[in-house]
Amino acid sequence: MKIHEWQARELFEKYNIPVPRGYLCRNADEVRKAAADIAKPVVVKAQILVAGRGKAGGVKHASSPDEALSIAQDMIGATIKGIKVTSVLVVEAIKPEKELYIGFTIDRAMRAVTLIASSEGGVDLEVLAKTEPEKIYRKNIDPMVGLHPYEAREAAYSIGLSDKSANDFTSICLKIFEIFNSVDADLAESNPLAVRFDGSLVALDSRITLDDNAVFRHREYYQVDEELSPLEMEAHAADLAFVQLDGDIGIIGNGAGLVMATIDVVAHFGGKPANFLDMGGGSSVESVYRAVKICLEQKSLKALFVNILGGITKCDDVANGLVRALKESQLKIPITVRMVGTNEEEGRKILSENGIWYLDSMETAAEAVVKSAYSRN
Amino acid sequence: MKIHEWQARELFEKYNIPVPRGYLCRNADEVRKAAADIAKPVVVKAQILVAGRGKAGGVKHASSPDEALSIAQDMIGATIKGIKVTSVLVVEAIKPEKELYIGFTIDRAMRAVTLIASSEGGVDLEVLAKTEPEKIYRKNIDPMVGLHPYEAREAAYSIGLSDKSANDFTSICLKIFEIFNSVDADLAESNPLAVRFDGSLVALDSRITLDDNAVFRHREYYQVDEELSPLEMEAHAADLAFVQLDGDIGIIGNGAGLVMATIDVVAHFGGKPANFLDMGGGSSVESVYRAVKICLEQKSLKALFVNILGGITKCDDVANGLVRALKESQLKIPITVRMVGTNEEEGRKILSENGIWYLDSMETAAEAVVKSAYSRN
Amino acid sequence: MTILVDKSTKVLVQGATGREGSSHTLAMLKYGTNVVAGVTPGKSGSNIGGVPIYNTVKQAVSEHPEINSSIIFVPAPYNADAVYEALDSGMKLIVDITEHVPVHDSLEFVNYARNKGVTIIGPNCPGVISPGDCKLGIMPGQIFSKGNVGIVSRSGTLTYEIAWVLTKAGLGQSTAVGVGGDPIVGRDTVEIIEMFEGDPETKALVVIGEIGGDAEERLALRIRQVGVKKPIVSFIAGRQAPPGKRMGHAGAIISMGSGSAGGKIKALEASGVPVAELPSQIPVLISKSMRQ
Amino acid sequence: MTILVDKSTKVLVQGATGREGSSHTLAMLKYGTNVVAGVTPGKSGSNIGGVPIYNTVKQAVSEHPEINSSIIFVPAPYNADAVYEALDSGMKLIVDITEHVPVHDSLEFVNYARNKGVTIIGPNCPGVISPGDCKLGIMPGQIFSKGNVGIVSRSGTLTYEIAWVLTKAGLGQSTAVGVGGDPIVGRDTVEIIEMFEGDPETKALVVIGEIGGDAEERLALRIRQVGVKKPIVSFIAGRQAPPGKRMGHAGAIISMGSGSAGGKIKALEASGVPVAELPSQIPVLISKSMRQ
Repeated sequence: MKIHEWQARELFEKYNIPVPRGYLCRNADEVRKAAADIAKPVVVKAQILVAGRGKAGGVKHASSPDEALSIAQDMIGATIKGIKVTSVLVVEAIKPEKELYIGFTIDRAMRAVTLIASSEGGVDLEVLAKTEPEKIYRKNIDPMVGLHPYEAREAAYSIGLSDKSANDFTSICLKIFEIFNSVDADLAESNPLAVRFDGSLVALDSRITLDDNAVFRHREYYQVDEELSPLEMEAHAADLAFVQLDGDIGIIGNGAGLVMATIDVVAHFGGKPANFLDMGGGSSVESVYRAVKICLEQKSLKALFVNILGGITKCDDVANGLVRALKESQLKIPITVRMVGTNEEEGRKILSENGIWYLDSMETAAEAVVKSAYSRN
Repeated sequence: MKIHEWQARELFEKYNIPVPRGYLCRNADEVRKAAADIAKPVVVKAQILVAGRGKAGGVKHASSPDEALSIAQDMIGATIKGIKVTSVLVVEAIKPEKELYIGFTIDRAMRAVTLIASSEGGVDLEVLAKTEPEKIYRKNIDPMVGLHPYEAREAAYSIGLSDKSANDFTSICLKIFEIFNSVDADLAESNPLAVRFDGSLVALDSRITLDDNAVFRHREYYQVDEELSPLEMEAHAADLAFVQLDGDIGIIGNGAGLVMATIDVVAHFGGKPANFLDMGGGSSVESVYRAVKICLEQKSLKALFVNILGGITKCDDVANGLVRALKESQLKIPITVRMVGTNEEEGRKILSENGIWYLDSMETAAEAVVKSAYSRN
Repeated sequence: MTILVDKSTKVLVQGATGREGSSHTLAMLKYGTNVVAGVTPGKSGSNIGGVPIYNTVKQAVSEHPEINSSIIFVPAPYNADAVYEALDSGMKLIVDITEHVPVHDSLEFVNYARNKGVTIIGPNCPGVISPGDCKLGIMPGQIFSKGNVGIVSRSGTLTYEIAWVLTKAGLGQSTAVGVGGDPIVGRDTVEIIEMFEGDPETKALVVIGEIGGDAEERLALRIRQVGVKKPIVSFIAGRQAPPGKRMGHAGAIISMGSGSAGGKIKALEASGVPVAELPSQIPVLISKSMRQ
Repeated sequence: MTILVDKSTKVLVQGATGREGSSHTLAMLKYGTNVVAGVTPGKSGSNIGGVPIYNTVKQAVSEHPEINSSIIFVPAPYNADAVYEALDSGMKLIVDITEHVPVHDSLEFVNYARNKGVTIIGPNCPGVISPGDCKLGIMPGQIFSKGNVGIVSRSGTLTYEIAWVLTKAGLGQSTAVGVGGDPIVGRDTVEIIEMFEGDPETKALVVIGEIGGDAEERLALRIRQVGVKKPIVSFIAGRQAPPGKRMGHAGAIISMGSGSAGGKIKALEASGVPVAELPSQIPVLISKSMRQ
């Protein structure tokens, strides 16, 4: 889960990591006052949870409070990359001598936290990793032990720092690691981390994403993902894994891998899947009901495919949920159900009694659903 | 380093461990007000850093604010076990259904933190350990990993708790462990930890001692050891390890083991050592000077023995410090110096030039100092 | 022989009295799994289908010292504690079924387990089954059949799908392992393949992958570097998945242009591993690869 | 052969440019110890008596891969970090001289080291010397002489005292180990005795104990239970120490009636270990015990 730059910045401040002077503002007048108070050139940064905001006009320099005001008037309320800007961060513009990168992420294969540092900050690290990988310093940190000061120091010397810069880097590195752990982050970085004229360091940007599974420990940061469609938000609120796609065949299944495969198989037979909807394991009648309701809210759906392989999930629960949802929604498109596994017979009995057609094989069912979707047109 | 019960109690409160309602009071009037506010029978507890305060009259029950006032009038300002009472803790008197023990300490041999729990609280654990060791539950906790909730739960069930008491115990146990680590404690305990009528637990007492070596991380708890003599306090302020004994021969040396052995050897030859004074390794001229000055402040000293085996300590530094201190103090008692090791020759030269007698062997020197002390009478 | 579980597996169920825990305790018993005891704090003295319940793992293990494996159904906020309780009680194998375990928790206990030499499967996994011998998981047992194909999968239901296809084609399984759909798992695809390589019962392998991470790419690299002793075929889910979107599993996301199904398929095929487009093609590919 | 250190010991000095660090680097060099490099952050490029200084242990080890041991003079607040830096850089032996190290720090790094199989001596110790071969410590080298008596001690200067008595009596030492005066040390008296038992060079042992803890009692128990292969004599400091008072060392305190010199002497004597009342008696006791 992404959190806003201003929230990450607040965490940096709480841990005494130097950041440029700045204020979070919700209207243009506040921006003018903030710029006047800072009394130096400022940067106005749109607080939206999306990458590439700079290139899309979400980050602008102002040399006077009036200029900041005018930028803010344009920016606040505007839509950048599909997201409405409701607040901006106004910070002192700092001209760095040099820009560094520092960040922590998780290495899946090594089961470790990775410290990443580079003498080349302010650029896209993914690009740098491809063009000049030797400029990126990586060190895996044992999560049982944590980051030792010596490891932060090694990183500092390895990217060519010395004296005050090396000491500042070491200290900032340790603090970002503390933040990384304290909020259950899966990414915490500063890019760029600027070196100033006197060798001191200041974090010009701060970016943190939290582990979705740990949000229950950090409710204060809970954030609706602004990039989600309204329907995706509704599905997430109902605890369903739901992703909208471009097609017209609704897909519901139990288990992420199975639903992904269902989509692939439907596409293989020439269908265009409209969505990914995983009800998860152990779905109740209620969750099946909600899944179908949400899936059917998609406009221009031409067919619905429900693919159930019961393990934890019980086929009779699914059947009951399906029956209830279909009755309420007065379904006008063809539905194909594939249902095998736990309580298969009970489930099929319920479907039969309610006149719902079912199949045994996923592939046969996928072919059938594609046919049913497009032959009606 | 011991900290006061009220400080430990504050830590317990900060970590949401239930404690009886209570106030720290510095005069009798405050005590009356506190008791009136609590509006129940109270206990008045002298805040002194010494064991056995209860039996010495430092803990008294009062059934009314007036009784509390009168107890406080007697207690505050009085001297208990040699220590003047300047404050008392006034807490609600709780009649427990049962008293438990919970504590954490350090197991030297196992290099672990030990969780100790017992269904028999409110008694001296050392005594219980001898009479009914089977009533004490011990579990070593890996300091690299910390205490898991399951370990606290195991302890709770092992001492016969169930339901709400088991849950409360688990939670309190985890919190005391957190405190133990957060303040670098070498002991943190609640004795008794009371079980109330409804099965809930409340910490009737709280006791914490901090690791002396970690006090630099917890300056806010820094506490003068009230059991020290004025001279011991002065020595500690000068960073000297100094313990007063009952005898009349002053002992100074470098290294704790050597000074202990020196005392033993002096006693072996019939001398009565007046003190333990370890200047530590790497003593400077200045620290030797201060050591001698403090040692000579002891009244009725009959002789002084300086035993130096130079490793880090340089004999010439010691000699220079000695000369300076002896000159200033116009020494009136015999001094015996034993000095070998690093820069031995330079040191001896300085001693010779200043007319100070020295020997090679610790045992010869010890015999000599004993003779010098008692033959003068 | 099979890998991870067999007839000698003596099972403890942690979180045995919860909804999932109790129903799968019964299902495992029914399958013939040697479920010896269960644990739920505060429920000592009760039982699930005759399986005695204890307050702590320590208590269970002291009453039943034959226990060597544990399966965990303890909700995410308390899951790590349950894993440590198992890890510190002498288990050789721990199957962690629970989903939504915070990644910082699993990072720590997975490292702790590796230092201790204990095998964790999961979290967020369907478990392990050696058909006919032992089911230590939540998979529907009737779908699997005894045989010589080893399955390793990052998915649950997709594993059942493919096992079903294999079973219908007469290709039984030695062991099927669902490694789990989280970014951090106790044993990953490559490590399970290494176990299968040492198992004489297993003659061919099916790798069921999905988008996200680089487990499949690392497997492909390993095959190129040191080879693999047994024929492998694969199925990768998520060919149609859009980048940047988490597809159900915490680990199933194409981020920064890496972890796509296309990339994985390319890597595997470059290492000589045929990748099926449809589950039904897998039996054919296996038969073909075993003939070579 | 000796224990812990010998001519193959290649030494790194951490905290090499500080007052103690630099003077003991020179003293060790003078003694003939193979001091290869030193570390002080920010001082890379300088040298102490010709020994090159680096910013990090990693840098030192990559320039001098022969380094296998480290001696640490880093002040208490930063000491743990220096120990971990050494532990993670492939050292086999770490001698931690620093005093006043917080016990929670040493608890952690000592456990970490044990899991890693690395030997830590200290903290708050004088180090280790195998006379004539290697001095990895702060003891005055001239007091020691090569021979067959192994010394293990919880004290610094008292060790020198007894080594001096032995040397004057013509009894040289194989290795002398100061385990450290803190409550938590990397290797304790019992463990060092076990090392000496396996060392053919060592023919007799001197155990120098003091009040506090139960290292001597545990040694006595071990001797009663499994015996000891070599004659042991002992000296225990603190017969006159009052209870409840910390005698200089963090670990030297008689608390709750345990850890007194009397108790230790009784335990050792009950196990057949003669305990000297005066240091000068030790050579006599050794000669006697070796004759038996």
